[in-house]
Amino acid sequence: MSETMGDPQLDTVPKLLARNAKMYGDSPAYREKEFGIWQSWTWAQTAKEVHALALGFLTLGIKQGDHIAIVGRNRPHFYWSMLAAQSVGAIPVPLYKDAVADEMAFVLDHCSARLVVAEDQEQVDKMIDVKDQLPNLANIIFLDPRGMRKYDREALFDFTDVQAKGLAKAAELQGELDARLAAPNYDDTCVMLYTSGTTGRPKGVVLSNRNIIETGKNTSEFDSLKHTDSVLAYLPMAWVGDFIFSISQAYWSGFCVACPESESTMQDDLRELGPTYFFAPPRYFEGVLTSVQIRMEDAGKFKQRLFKWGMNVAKEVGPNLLDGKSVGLGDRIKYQMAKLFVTGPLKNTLGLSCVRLGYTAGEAIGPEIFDFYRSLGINLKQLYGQTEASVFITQQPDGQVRADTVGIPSPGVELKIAENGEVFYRSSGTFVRYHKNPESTADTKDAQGWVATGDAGFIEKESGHLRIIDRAKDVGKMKDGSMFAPKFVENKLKFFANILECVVFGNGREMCTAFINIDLTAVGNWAERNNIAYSSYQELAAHPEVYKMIQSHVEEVNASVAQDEMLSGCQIHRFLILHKELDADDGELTRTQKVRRNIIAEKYDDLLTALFDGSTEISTKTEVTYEDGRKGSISATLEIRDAAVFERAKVAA
Amino acid sequence: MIYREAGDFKTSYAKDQQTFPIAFDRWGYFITLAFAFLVVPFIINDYWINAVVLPFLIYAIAAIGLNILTGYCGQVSLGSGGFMAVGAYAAYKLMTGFPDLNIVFVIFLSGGITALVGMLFGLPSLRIKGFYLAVATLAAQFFLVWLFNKVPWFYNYSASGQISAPERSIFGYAVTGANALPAVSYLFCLCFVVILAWAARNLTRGANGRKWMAIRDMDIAAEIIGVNPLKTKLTAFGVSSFYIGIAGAMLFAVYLGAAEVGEAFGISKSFLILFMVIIGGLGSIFGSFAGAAFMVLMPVLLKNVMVGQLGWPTDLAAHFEFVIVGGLIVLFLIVEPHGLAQLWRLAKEKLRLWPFPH
Amino acid sequence: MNAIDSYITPDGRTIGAPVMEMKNITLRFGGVVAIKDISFDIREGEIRAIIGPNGAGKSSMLNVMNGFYHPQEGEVHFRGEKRGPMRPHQIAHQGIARTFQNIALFKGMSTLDNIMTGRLTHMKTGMFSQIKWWGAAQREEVENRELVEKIIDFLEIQTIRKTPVGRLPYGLQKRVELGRALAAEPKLLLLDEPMAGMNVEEKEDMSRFILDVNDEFGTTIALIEHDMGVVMDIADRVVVMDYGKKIGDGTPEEVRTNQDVIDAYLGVAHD
Amino acid sequence: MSANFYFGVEVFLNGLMAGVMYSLVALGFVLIFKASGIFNYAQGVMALFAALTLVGFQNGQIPFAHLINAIFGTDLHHFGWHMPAFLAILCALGVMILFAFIVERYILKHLVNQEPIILFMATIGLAYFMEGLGDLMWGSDIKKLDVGIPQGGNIWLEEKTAFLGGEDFYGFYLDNLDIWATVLAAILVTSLVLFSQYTKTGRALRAVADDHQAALSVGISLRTIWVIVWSIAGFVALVAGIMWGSKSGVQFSLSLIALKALPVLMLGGFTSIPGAIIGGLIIGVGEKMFEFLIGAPFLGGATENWFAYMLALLFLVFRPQGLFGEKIIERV
Repeated sequence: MSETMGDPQLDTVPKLLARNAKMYGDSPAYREKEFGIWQSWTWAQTAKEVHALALGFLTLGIKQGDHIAIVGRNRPHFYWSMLAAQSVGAIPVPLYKDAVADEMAFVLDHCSARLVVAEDQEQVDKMIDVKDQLPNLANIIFLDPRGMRKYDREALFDFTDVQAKGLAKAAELQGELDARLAAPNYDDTCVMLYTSGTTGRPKGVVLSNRNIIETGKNTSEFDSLKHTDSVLAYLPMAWVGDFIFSISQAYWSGFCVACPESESTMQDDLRELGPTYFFAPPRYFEGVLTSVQIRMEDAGKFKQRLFKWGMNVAKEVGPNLLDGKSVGLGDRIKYQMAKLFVTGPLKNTLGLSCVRLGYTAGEAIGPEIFDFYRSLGINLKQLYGQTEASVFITQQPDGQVRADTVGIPSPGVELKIAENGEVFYRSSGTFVRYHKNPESTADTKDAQGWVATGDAGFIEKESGHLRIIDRAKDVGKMKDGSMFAPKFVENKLKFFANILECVVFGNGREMCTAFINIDLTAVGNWAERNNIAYSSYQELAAHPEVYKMIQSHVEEVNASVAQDEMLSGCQIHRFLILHKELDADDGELTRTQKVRRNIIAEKYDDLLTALFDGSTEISTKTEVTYEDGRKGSISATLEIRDAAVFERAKVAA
Repeated sequence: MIYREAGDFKTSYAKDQQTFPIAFDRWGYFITLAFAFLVVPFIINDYWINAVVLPFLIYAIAAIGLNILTGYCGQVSLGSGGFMAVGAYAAYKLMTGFPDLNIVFVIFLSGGITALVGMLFGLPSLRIKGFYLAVATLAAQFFLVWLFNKVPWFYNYSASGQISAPERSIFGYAVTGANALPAVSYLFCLCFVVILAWAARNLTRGANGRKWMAIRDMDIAAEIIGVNPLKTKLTAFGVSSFYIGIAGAMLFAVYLGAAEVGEAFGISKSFLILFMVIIGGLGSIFGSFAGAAFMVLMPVLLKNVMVGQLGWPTDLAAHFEFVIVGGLIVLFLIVEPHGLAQLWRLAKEKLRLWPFPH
Repeated sequence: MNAIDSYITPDGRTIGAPVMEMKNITLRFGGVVAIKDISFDIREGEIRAIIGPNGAGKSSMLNVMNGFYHPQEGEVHFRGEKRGPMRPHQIAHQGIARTFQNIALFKGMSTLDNIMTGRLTHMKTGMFSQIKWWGAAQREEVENRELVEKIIDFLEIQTIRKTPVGRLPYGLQKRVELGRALAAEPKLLLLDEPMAGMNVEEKEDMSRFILDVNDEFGTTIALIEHDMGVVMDIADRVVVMDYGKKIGDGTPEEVRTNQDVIDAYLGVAHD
Repeated sequence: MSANFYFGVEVFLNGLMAGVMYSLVALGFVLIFKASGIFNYAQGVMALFAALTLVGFQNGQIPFAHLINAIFGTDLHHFGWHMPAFLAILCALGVMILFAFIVERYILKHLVNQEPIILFMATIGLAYFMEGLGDLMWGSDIKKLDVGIPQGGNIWLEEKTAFLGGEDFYGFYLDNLDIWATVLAAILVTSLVLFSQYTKTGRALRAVADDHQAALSVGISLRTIWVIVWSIAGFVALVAGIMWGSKSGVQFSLSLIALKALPVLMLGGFTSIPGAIIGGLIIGVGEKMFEFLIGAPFLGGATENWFAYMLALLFLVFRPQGLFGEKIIERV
């Protein structure tokens, strides 16, 4: 791997900021929907804000190498805080804002943060709760003073006050700041991000300037991102993706990062803003598609027919046009009609009409969902990545977009597949180390810089695209020795709008079984239309009609799994519908909504045994945590169903 | 369906508060204006101008005026006819009294005079409300008509008791009198309509308009939050009468050319304007235009159909017109009490949400 | 009259000199006596509650305070000056804003416009600059909009900004009305049964807002309520009325232990 | 005493008689307003319509004759029979009651709990509709109406009073028709008052205005009540129509008596029955006297057109709740 020295002018993010302030001074760098309009900041203004804040940090006595934690929803001020931190040689550490106090305590303690920039009273209170466990935590800065009049201000500062204080001291501190801006080199730390590991405590992934800037450079060029582009930053700031899209790429190509007014208004804000570059996890696209279907069901006959027609035309023609294949004149006309009456307005109401580049990643996306957006004319592509790689491992080039692959290696990335099927990579984005955790650093990254993804997959001969089967450690053997890849089956199940989440078990057993979570919106709507009364998720989940529907889905999946000679053993023989939704607050999902199958297996041990011992129903009692942190428990009696399984596809002799 | 709003976002309150926040509407508006100014004058013929376009423009002004009073400030008035008469007679006296006075000033002055009269009759509105006020405005109607009938000074002692507009011109083009070219009088009216509509929009979009609407929606609460009821109502009466007066002046000077107060500005006129406002939509400038267009076009169509096509005697057609107008009013109030403007709004909402029903 | 001294509340806010003093107010409707010789004061920065059973004359008292009713006897002093004969709208200009027991929003307008009406006492541009709009009028509009948006943000009603208030649920309407009153940046804010007809959560929200208003903007607040519970938690001092007479006045603790008050609330027969 | 004084008295008497008619029409308004909160602008046109219908029946006209002729080129006009007055009146009454049903069924039912102003507008629309319909059915030419009420000056009264006021005074000239009208109107007014005061239905009528429950409690549905009041209003209109019609022929101007009644209502209050009566008399006398004393001599006459309104207006400015309305205490 080439140890290039970065351009000394552009080897840190603050330097990129300086460049943008010069090159794109008057074009927007940040927008935020606040007070009813889109407040905007140009690159020049951003540079000023960051400069003031950096000086402010100096007045608080931040040293080089200190860690500065950032807790809150996506807001320009927090991105500035990260830049300001880097400007004074400190290391920004964005945290998940909905983490509970002790989760935060762990992280803050682990990185021994000196300073926390928090959003509002809610976050500040968390900090205050755990402050005494954190000797290093000196100060807290907050954005929204609401309700904190009576708080002790000695270690608690208002964001704007800090900036003001900094500017006031500008004269004596400027020299220091310049020195710190000049100091860092290409391989110094740029940011530290905590991975919500699917098992155990989160790990702090240290990413260097090289990682971030090379990645920003390569990928921006790969998709030719420009400073005229814009993106809506709505995904957790602690997640590497947001850092790459909203800092690395944004600063490299100088495009505009816009923040929604609040989580609840994201959809409306998206519609108003109409970004040109959009990332969302498959969950999001599923959710939107479901809501589209639900809303269309209330439409009049004519509209419904028109909609069907338009979508069909789009399905036939749209993808080909996107992939630049040749399309007949008649089809083109039909497509334009469909665009005028259906797809155009639909895209518009979804806020996607300006999107020229869309990415999804994190999990497999259902083919029909993927095709739906492609046929709308949205250039939606898949990428495969992880925090340790500064996101990008593989991505799909225009014209080679498919639902079932994750594309070719990103620029500057090498791939290799171990004999057990695990995917390894090596790239300029490869992380430096896990913070204070040399051993796990060692067993993830070997001496040559190869990193284990923990995923099993293979590279297609003809196309050179990577295909992911499952988490490597989850891939196991069944009693009869055939391959067991739960994720593979779970994904197929989750492609049904009615199924929100599911967990398949069967490693080392003679058959596969599954827990299933229904999607309350989709199934609830279905229940309304078939006037099935229900008062709670639990009641709906237990309804025989629902069971019937889910069973049909399961059997469909079994049929398709049966076709795959490698994995046909993974058909689901027995399943049950869980009485509660799997929830990150109960530790069943990661903060990025990935299932923690081991934890679930332990927690629902009784259900699991019931699934395998052939009993037809099982009563159980479960701990739950509510938003406000209170604990409670729900008990239920769950029905267990057998699903039809199919002949293994004979390999033609 | 036709709307593409994604990316059409607002970065300042000025932009957020503009009259047509949606780019698509904005363009529609500009195109309409351009069409009205640059195309219509060359394609339109005398029949259309006299039968439809001029009355439409002039009544639109009157409707805006009444809408300001009734739709925005909630004070029902049945005296519009009388106030139009004031405008007309003021214009007549000014034109005959000061032959050199530019017609534009004449018309604005007539509006001003009407405004004063309107405020005078608006005074009782502080004490009397609702129907009582509505009926009280009839007093203005009858008194004014009687006044212009009985006091010869107003019609310069002419034997017929009629008033007729002498010729006046701007930039050498006659806009009143016999030699006025239809296209010219059209453009003349159009300018007034555009300016006045724009002014009305500005008066109703900000502090001033909110005072009116506060009085309309709940006068007591309005007073308690600091709105001076008398002042507010009087401004409403004043502005409203100003518009109606101008409409009256133009109806007489530009459109009719000669008028007799009884039949030109009788109570039926008051109702006509009121119908326009109701059918068009209370509290909407667009509604005023829609209502005016509706009430002007419908009789023309009916006449064309019944007399022109079916060859019925005109009196029969006239009776039918009454039946249909009356019927439509009732129907409208039952189906959509908020008038065409509301229908328009709903349609627009549908288009913006397309393909979704809601 | 000890107009100079000030006191400190348990939670450490300084309460200043009286903003409003009611002196021997008596109000009659025809023969009916609604208020009988009542005196009390409201001090800078405090939350002052007037409580009493239904029909005690609380609303009438509020109406006297904001000049909607004119008492036959007694004086109202506001910020040190005796109030002469004034119309309610003049009093609003002096800096007294209020909300209403049964919501008095302007049904035909959006949330934003309703709150903007609260700014009317501060908006000065004349009719002609209004007609011109560009320039003074627009500038004024924007300046006031900025302030109103802060209030909208404060009351957490961003999502209903452009909704006609008629369509809003009761609780939200109450909030919008509070917003309208706040927009006037009043020296004295009168709340007429702010929690009437609310469920428990809504009551909690509303009390939080009232406390925050007093805390953030240092607004002096006088509120009337018929159920004691909520008031006792948020009020600094309480006046208790019954049958048009003042039967108690003091801190919640003092009032709670006052025998007359207890009787009034237990409905002991009046002689 | 000078003759002028007696002329004045004569004018006064005429004023009183006109006033009674006003009260009658005003009563029609008040009943509907109290019962349904509707300000029925169509009242006057109803009178016109009723009169037209009456004449139509009497002369055996064919309804819509013109229309039919216009469409089918036929030449129909009359059935060729004459109907006795009382029968014609009954038929006309029937039509008005039918009309009441139609109004309730097709208009009011759909407009319940709309703002008053909307309902008011609706009745204006209704007025236009009926005016057109009446003309369509019976033609718009001025018709003579004679239901056998004696006309012309009352000789007896004239002779008996001739001795007053010296040689240039020939005694009071009062038209028999007016006298009859006054008597009938007076009877009708009293009976209406009695009806609304002393019958269950009547009380219900007065109740609904302020409280629908009250009405229902008497066991009468709101819709029935509406039909009833509109029928009554129709009846009142018919009587008024007969009087005015017999006097000055059945023609459009007849519908203007509604406009006469409005100031009466402002004066008396929209909801007060005695108000309507007293108001009517005041206006009747007032406008006649004003015309006699000031209008004709100094203002060029025809002051009746507006005097009533001005009077009412000035009056209201000083007493907004009208003659008999009680003082409004505004609450918030």
